[in-house]
Amino acid sequence: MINTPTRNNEGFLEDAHSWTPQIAEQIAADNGLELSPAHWEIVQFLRDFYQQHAMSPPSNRLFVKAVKEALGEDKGNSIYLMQLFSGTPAKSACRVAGLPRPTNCL
Amino acid sequence: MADISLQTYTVVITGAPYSSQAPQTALDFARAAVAAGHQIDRVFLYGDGVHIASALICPPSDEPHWPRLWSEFLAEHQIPAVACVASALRRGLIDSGEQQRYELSAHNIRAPFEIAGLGEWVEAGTCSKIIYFHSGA
Amino acid sequence: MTTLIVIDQAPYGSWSGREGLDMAFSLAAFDQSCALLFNGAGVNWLRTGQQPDGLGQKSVAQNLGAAAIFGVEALYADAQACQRYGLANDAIIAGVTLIAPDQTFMTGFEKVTFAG
Amino acid sequence: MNQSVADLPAHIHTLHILNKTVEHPRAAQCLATLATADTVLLIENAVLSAPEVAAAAPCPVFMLAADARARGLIAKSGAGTEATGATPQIGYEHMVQLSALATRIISW
Repeated sequence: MINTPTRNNEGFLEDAHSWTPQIAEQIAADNGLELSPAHWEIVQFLRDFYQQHAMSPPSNRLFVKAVKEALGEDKGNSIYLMQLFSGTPAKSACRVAGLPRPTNCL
Repeated sequence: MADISLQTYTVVITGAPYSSQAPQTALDFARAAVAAGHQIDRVFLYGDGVHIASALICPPSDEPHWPRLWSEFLAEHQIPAVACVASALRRGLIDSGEQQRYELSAHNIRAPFEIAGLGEWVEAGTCSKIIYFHSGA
Repeated sequence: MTTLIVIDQAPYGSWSGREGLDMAFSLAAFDQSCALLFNGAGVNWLRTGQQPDGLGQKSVAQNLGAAAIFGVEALYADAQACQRYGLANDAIIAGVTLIAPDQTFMTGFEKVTFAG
Repeated sequence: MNQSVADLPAHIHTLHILNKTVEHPRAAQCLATLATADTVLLIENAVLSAPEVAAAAPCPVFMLAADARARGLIAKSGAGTEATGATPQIGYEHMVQLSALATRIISW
């Protein structure tokens, strides 16, 4: 059992910089998710996106668009992403990737 | 004589009450539009304009109460009004849903205003004529 | 039906440009055609080498880098304003088209909008 | 003193709603984009710049009477003053008409 850094009431890390792969696994486990290579590909994509653009994709639609742009149409579609990250994929995936909650202003 | 067809407007206000004239100009425009038979399908508050939806604004009693005047106008004509959630949260304008989500001590949105996303603005752009009222500063 | 969102405020000192960028992202999210124009002091959004961490703010240039990914169709900048603010071509982030924001340019857009 | 509908343009390509004086950078941006088929409506602080805007604009210019009156630009008799120039003063009902006539509205 590792000590996870502070998370808010929706399970998002308070500080994106405190993220590690181990913490990702624990956040995923808390949400009943076991991370496969397919999950990790999306998580790594989000980490890179955050590194480059200093934000989470602001909405689910834009998350899907960004994945499509980076990994192609097979993965950049909402069905594929919903299979990996249930509920609202942008929210669930950002949570595991240690990114801020998407502003979801859409 | 110019031929004027009936319009559907969305009024977007980005200027705050008591720091810009935008809420007053917008309300006078909206009243005149309704009086002329045009329709206002919604009012969208963005940026500093979200302060119009605050239930906690208390101007001196001899000054116009813009949030109340707007509320009364909206209720009278049953016009939906939305404050952008991203603008609202950053400026401390909160409804009960966001109060719960962020575990805050209170909410302060004035009826009939609601909090929603920019999707409302995007949709407005596809089905009505948008007119913006900005701060003059 | 392209919407032109105009950013004419310099970054960091005020927020209205960021709110303009949010508007562009929202249009893109719903597959509505949109472009951004950086006008006046707004061209300072486009300077390379911004390091705003000391201000507790995020780099607007980094944020702006997501525009193309999300489907914002073009980034335009007022060439004269770039000159006024010492923005030579090699000091401007990639993907920006320099134009004169005159009547001819503006007529090409069905909607022209400021965030505030 | 208010204009009747007959005095409004029959067609407007872009209605430019300007609420800032000419010293504001955005007023200059506005002036740079005006075309003959456009109309300018000066509201709020922009009424203070009526003569300058009217001189520079290649198209009709109107000003909101309430804003001009508030700022002391209209004599008690209702006549325009030196500060308003010949710019016609209109009411909010005419602002609505202008916006209805316009294909596109830009608020500066």
